[in-house]
Amino acid sequence: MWFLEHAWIIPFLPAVSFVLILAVGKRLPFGGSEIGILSVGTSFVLSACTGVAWIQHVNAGGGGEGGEEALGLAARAAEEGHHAIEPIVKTVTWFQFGGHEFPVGTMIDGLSVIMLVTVSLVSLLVHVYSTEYLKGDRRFTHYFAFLSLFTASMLTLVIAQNTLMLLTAWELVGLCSFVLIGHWWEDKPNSDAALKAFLTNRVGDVGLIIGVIILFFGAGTFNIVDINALAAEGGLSHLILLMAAICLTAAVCSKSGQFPLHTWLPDAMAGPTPVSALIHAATMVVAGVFMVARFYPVFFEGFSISSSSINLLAFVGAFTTVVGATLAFVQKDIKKVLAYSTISQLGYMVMALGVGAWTAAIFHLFTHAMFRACLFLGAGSVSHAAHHTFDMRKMGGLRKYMPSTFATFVIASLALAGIPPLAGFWSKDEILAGALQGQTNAYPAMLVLGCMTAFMTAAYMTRAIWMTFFGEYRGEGTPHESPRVMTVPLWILAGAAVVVGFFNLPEKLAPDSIALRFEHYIEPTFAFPEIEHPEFSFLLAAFSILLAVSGIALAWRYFAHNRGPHGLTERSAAAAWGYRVLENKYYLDWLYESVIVQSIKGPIANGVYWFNQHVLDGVVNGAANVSRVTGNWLYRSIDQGGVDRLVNASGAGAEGSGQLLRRIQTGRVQQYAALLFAGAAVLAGIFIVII
Amino acid sequence: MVAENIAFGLIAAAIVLAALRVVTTRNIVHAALYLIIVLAGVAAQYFLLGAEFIGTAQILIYLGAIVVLFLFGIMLTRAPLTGESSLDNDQRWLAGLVGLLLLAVMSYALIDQFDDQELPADTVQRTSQVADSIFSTYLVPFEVVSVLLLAALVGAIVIARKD
Amino acid sequence: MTDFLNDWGLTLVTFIPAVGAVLVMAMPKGDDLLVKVVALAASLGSGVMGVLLLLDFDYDHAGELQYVVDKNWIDVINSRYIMGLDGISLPLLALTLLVVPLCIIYSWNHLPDPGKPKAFFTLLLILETGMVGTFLAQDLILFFVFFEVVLLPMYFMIGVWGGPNRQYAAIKFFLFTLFGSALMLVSFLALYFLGDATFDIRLLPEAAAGIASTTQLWIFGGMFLGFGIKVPMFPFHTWLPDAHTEAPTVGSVILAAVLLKLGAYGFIRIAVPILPEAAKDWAPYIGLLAVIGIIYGALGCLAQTDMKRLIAFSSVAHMGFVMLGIATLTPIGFNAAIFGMVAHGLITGMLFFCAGSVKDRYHTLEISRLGGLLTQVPKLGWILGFCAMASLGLPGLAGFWGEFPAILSAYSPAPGLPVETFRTYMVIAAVGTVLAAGYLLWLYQRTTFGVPKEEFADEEIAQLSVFEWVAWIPMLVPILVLGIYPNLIFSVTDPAVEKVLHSLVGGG
Amino acid sequence: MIALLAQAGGFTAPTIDYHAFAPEIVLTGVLVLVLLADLVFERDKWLIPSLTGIGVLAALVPVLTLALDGTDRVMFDGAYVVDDFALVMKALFLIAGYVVILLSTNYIAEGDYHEGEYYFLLLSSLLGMSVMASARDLISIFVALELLSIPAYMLAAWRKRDLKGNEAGLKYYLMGVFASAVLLYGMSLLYGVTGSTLLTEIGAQIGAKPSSVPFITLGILFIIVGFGFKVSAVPFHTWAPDTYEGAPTPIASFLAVASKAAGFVALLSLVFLAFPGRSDVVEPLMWILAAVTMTVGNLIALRQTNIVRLLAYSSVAQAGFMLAPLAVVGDAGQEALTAVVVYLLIYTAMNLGAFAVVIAVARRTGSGEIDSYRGLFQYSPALAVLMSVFLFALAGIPPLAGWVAKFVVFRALLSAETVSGAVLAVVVAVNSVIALFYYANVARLMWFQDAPEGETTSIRVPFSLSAALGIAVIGTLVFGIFPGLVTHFGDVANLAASAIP
Amino acid sequence: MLLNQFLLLGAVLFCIGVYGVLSRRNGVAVLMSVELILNAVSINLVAFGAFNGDVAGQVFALFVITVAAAEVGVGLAIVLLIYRNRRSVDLDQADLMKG
Repeated sequence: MWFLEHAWIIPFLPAVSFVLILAVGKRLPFGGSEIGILSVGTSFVLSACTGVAWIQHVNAGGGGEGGEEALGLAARAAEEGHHAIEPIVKTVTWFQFGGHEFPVGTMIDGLSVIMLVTVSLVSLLVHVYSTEYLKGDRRFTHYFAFLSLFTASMLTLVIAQNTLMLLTAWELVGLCSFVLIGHWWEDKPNSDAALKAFLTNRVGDVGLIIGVIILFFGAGTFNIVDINALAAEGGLSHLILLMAAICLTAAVCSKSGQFPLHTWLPDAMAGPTPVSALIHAATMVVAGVFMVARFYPVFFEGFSISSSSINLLAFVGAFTTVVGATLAFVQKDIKKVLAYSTISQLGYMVMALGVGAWTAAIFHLFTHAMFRACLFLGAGSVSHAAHHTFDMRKMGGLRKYMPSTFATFVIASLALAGIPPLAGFWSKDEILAGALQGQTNAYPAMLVLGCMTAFMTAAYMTRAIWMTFFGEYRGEGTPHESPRVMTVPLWILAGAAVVVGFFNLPEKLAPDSIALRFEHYIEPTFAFPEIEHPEFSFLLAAFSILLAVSGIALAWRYFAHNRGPHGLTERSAAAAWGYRVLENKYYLDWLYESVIVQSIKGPIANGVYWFNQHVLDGVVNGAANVSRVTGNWLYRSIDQGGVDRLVNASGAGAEGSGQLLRRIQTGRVQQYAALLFAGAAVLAGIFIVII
Repeated sequence: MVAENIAFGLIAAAIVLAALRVVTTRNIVHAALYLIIVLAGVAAQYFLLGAEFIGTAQILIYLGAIVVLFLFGIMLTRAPLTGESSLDNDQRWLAGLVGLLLLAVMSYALIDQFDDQELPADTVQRTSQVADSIFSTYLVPFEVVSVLLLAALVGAIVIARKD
Repeated sequence: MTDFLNDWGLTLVTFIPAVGAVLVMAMPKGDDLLVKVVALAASLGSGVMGVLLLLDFDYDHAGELQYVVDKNWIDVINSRYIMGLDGISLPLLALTLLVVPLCIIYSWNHLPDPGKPKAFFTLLLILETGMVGTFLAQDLILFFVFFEVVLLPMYFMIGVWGGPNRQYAAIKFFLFTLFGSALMLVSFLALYFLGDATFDIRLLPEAAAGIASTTQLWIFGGMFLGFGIKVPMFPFHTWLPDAHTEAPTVGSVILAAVLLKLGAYGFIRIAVPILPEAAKDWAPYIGLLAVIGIIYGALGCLAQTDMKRLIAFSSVAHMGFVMLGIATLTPIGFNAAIFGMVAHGLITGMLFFCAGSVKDRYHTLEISRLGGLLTQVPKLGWILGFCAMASLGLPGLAGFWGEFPAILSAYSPAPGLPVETFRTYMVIAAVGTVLAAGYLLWLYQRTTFGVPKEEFADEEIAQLSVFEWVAWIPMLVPILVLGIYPNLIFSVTDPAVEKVLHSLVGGG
Repeated sequence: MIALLAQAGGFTAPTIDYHAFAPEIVLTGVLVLVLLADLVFERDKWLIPSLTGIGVLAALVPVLTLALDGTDRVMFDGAYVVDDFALVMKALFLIAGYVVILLSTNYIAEGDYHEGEYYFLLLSSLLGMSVMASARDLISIFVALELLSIPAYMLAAWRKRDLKGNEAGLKYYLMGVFASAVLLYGMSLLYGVTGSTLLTEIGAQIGAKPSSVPFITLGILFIIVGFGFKVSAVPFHTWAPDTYEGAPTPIASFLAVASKAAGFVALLSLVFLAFPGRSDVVEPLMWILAAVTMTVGNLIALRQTNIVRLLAYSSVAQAGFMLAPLAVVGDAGQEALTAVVVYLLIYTAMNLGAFAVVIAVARRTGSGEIDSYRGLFQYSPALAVLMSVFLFALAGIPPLAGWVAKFVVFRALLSAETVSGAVLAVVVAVNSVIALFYYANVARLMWFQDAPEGETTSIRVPFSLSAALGIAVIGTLVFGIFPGLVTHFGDVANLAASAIP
Repeated sequence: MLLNQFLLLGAVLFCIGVYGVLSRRNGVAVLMSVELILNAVSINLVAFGAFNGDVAGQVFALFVITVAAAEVGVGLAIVLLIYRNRRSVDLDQADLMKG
């Protein structure tokens, strides 16, 4: 219980570490990394303890001290016959408005606990890994400081008790990603990427801010538990929930790299590879998924997930999985392959949430964190070996030089591809099952898209592995295996990728005592919608395995044995076109950019030039350019031209009339006298006539 | 009564004509001479109104002092004695317009107010009454004027003298 | 102690700087150090007084005016010397008392051309008296006088110690403000005659209740112009970029930190409480101008090529949030506005400090010529980044608590205001936060990231001096502390805001 | 002598309250003394100004004792009244006169002018003003007006060898004579229609007449035109800039301040005592005069290049501000009177100050061009600060006294609660912004521009000039910060009390 | 006798004087015209005095005459001063200061 009530310590430690590293890091023998590892390590231990405590708490049936705030609602829920286990809430006063006090505090439930564990574990491994990877970097200390802050922010996010706190942490995560992506800011592309990441996220944040506001006025509180309870009970109108859900979806799109705001994510590869691992596996991008899970009653009711067969969330997720997967095919940069793969997998999670498969989504989040981190760190290890390049065309044959990296990378890839019994299989299968069964209706479109992705995932990962590890080495120098401090985390993660899938074995395959443990402990029972849990389907499982295997096989044939439609792009115009479309990321960036920019920038020739030169530029750049151009125009013509000129003109007008009036003063006294007498006469005339 | 009216008419006509010559003649000395006629005429009108002390003062001060002053002034400034147009400036039309406008306004007001009201028959006021008044009710202005004359005297000397 | 503070506290805190100004003027000519010491001592003296007041303040009754002084001043028109401190004034008083000494410290070795410390510090101290007095005055005429007192010192500060285009900027600043305040004065007088022949801000809400509603609208209009120009609201903002750009660093800091607050404070303290009904009629238009200001200011920023001018334009946008909060006429909005004022004061003040230090080192603020600040003066780069983040409203830093609650309040404005309109404003304002991030980060990227431009690449650029640190840390710390624990301000302002808005909505 | 005359006939000698006349008697005595001293002590140049200054201060003593005494003294059936209004104005004239003497001391001594006569004439003019403050009938007003004007005509021409000086005197003299002719004609009309020269009597009579009498309208109008010249209201202001420029600067300040104030004193007595029932004429007339005066004055001032001319036009505009309350005299009553008196008091302080700086600066630059103020702040910061104080006071920026003046005007205009009053208030507001342009322009030159080459040493200011500056700046600051002091004077100055003899 | 005949005489004289002061360029001639105006006023005053049966009119006129004498003296002094410096009494030439 102690751990559950003092969860604030978990994010607090890395936060302190941030300050400490900044303050004294440079003077320490390991440049501050030791503080970071120590604090995050402690956080991990505490998270694990919290997890254990939570399991005990659930086993005890939610007894003991309940959350102080949710008591009233709990009582109501109890009356309705639920066996609800309330979140553990601890708060202190933060600020007050209009006479009401608003608290800040922690809220611990299954979701928080699993996130705490995931985040702190991945972060710890990334910390350790980074000590070698970033060795000798000139901003080594700063790097670790912000790594700590990043972790602290994400840990805060997952235990946030209210929406404001969530918003705060959400933005801090964005800030840290900005700093870390732009770590090597001497090069403009890196700082561009950082800017793009931050600004895109900011766009989504508008959705979050408005969503939070709508929920605040709808529910009258920032308290997440209360909001959820009200939403689940039907205490909020459907319109409010729908609006809130749409706004929050926008936030998810930007943070979790969902279509159409995903374009920042591949660019974010400009940061150091461990940072990419952290961003993609555990912290930044899953924040969106976490947020949906956190406000699930809002989405569930708002999008009518229980009764529809398609909805915004599910569609965005499903569409993103396919988009990500197809784009992953054409990348030449190994990190970009992984980045698009992440987008695709995040799409899975969002889709799962959209079809009502809450547990599947979180489970996939959890398993995905393990093999994704492993893949990224593996890629880092590869690049470490291959002269700091990520271009797969300059790799090849690395299998021989770096066996550990190879092995872990393959394990993680298989997990990702969904080969049983690795972790990815279980979670992915659950998602597909969720789509198949849906709530009252099935989600057929989601199922089809999900299956397509399952096939493609297997295929592109095979391609990546082939290009990297097989064939002949195409790069410079002699590659070498990375040191222990990098491979150990790889092995840990690979191990996790193997085993974590068993945490939520289907009831059909396992005894009750170990089946669906994840669902049992993690899925909230308090203030949570009634969800239909998908049944495990052997048919579907078999089909998905078939898809994965055939994907691997076909890709293998194509690359390793050089069979299949090679040179298709040369021979078929349609295929060439298709390839180009993919290579240009569906022309999405171009769409934002040049359509708007061209309309302002003018001649078509210019536009064609832009088409050629800037197809790869991002949506944010486009919008930014529009803003800049508009700003320029506003500033030059309206601000400096209009308002100002008016003011200046009135001044000039006054001076001009002054100049005119000066002519009265001719200097000749008799004209003055004439003015005096005439003035008297005219005034007298007027007054005598009028009065 | 008729006699008085005839006298008034004659004197008034003389005053107006002389006054017009004062402001139109091309010879400055002539102007001064016409001014004498005007001033004397005005003095005569004062007598007609029964204001004998004022009439006397008018003759003494104006004719005796001021006109002489003017003549000295004319000589000291060596104004050309022969007639020429340079006595006038180029805003005669404006001047005439302003004068006529003023006249119109003033006469309208005067006629509107007093129409054909008669002066009382006996308008004579003794000099002693004036004197009593000056030394009682109007003592302050009297004293002030004495300082005024002193100041004007001292100042005019300083201004006019060569140094 | 309490008795002493009750009787003399507010008077002393206001006039110690004025006495200091006289002393500075009386100092012998050549002794610059003595001048600086006296100036600093005076502003610190006022600051100490302020700390005593803050310590002694009864926080349980923050809604009530405390330390009230009420003495005869101009009997004929029943205008009195009334000073008082409540939860609305308190944060702004503290802000002023904090900023001025820091400005003096910053100027210690940084005195802008053409030097002349005596005149400079005299003006600075007079400025402080005016600013402090404005926040404390509880009588319209007294308020007006203090409100105007700040005008001249600022005018000279811009005009004498400013940039190349300083003369134009100074006169523009002056004329705009004077125009507004002339109409404001007419409004005050109209209140006096139509109300109860009093200028007492405490009594006026009741006294003005009987004024015909159309007349109220006109009176409010006069005040709107007076305060709106000072804020500055779109479209009266054009004096601001010029003034900010041309003013010396310290001038910009004070302008941003305190002067702009006078207008918004006027709305909160005077215009809205006294004429609540007129305020309701005006509110949608104020809100509209506020959101236009937010977007317009942001777009204006994107067009700038000069770092300081960019920061100046950002003030237009930020004050837009403040005004949006006020326009909602809700406690949340007002709290947000006050917090926003303090936050903007600290943050933008700091940004101007940074700009000033950049200018000292590179002798230019042309963004295209800058770059790689982080490599040459890393600490300055970090601080600039910190302030930029705070300025764009990052949660956890002070800027957020001015911005977010303002947006929040627009969702549900006071009863009687058009809800749909305000919700539209809310969305627009929220979009404004993106633009804010855009221009600030773009600025940050171009000035601090990358490598230094060729012309400065080989130059030895000085690191931050002790004076800069001493002047900045007291501003940086509150940005963080207030961001983490906003209740420091909200708990003080909230009761006072409730009281002010009582006549309007009765809370909620 | 009076006793002798009294024995001569049925003459009853008037009772004379010598205490009430004490200020004038002292002034007359000093005046004679100065004239004599000039004859006797030709060597001791310092003597005359000191004597004059002390004499003026001595005349203040009875003003104070009378004020302490407190009772209104009415003499000659109400033709001459010493009440609080009169005392406040007398004090104003005497102090302004004293400051002008301080300003003159070095100017006249160094210019080798006729010193004794200069001070003699100055004192004569002051005596006329002092009488004017108490004069309550047409004859007294006329004579006092001439006493204060005629010496001033000559003083304006005091720089005898200077063509501009001559021209200044000539213009002032001619315009003055014309104006007093118009004034006299107006007075004769009012006397004719009422049969009395007493203001209160005239007021009672014409107030009782039906509302529209062209004759009375004409009389009132001519009188106001006559004083319009004195206070330099547009279109009767034309002499002011030329005269100020050509006259010795101390005299320019004397004309701008004391002479203008004297015009206002007479105007106030007339408006409040003789025309109270005729606000149908006075109000629209004053409205037009005020609006036109302030606007034209300000607009022309924008284009001036000579500092004295600038101040001249500024004082024209200021006269417009002062006339404004009279445009609502019917509704505002005492408020309007207070406003004008307060404005006059404050205007005296700040305008004298500005002229004092002009004199001080001209000692170095020898030029009246505004351009010669360039960079003054750099080589003579104290003078620049003082000049800024006075200019911004004139512009009405708190806490300098000018705001109080503007404020009372606003108050009077709005207290009438009429549309015309409100509109005029807006006109005043707009004009104060226009005015700021040229005041600030001078400040801009002094502060923001570089000094001409070689100007490094600060300007030495002689003691008497410093004293004048000190008095002016203290007045400007104190009145601004403690407006109660000055509004108090405005309030006690009540013409209604003496309306009942 | 009618009151108005004197008053109108005064008015005419006044206006002739005004014409004179506006149209004469010779300084001395202008001063003469001024005398016309002042005499007009005096006629008015005396006539009103007679009309009202009051001595004040005459007293007023007396003061006017006295003051007029002083004014003329001063005026001539100034004209003389100008003549001495300029060798001319042409008022049109006295326009050094304007604007």
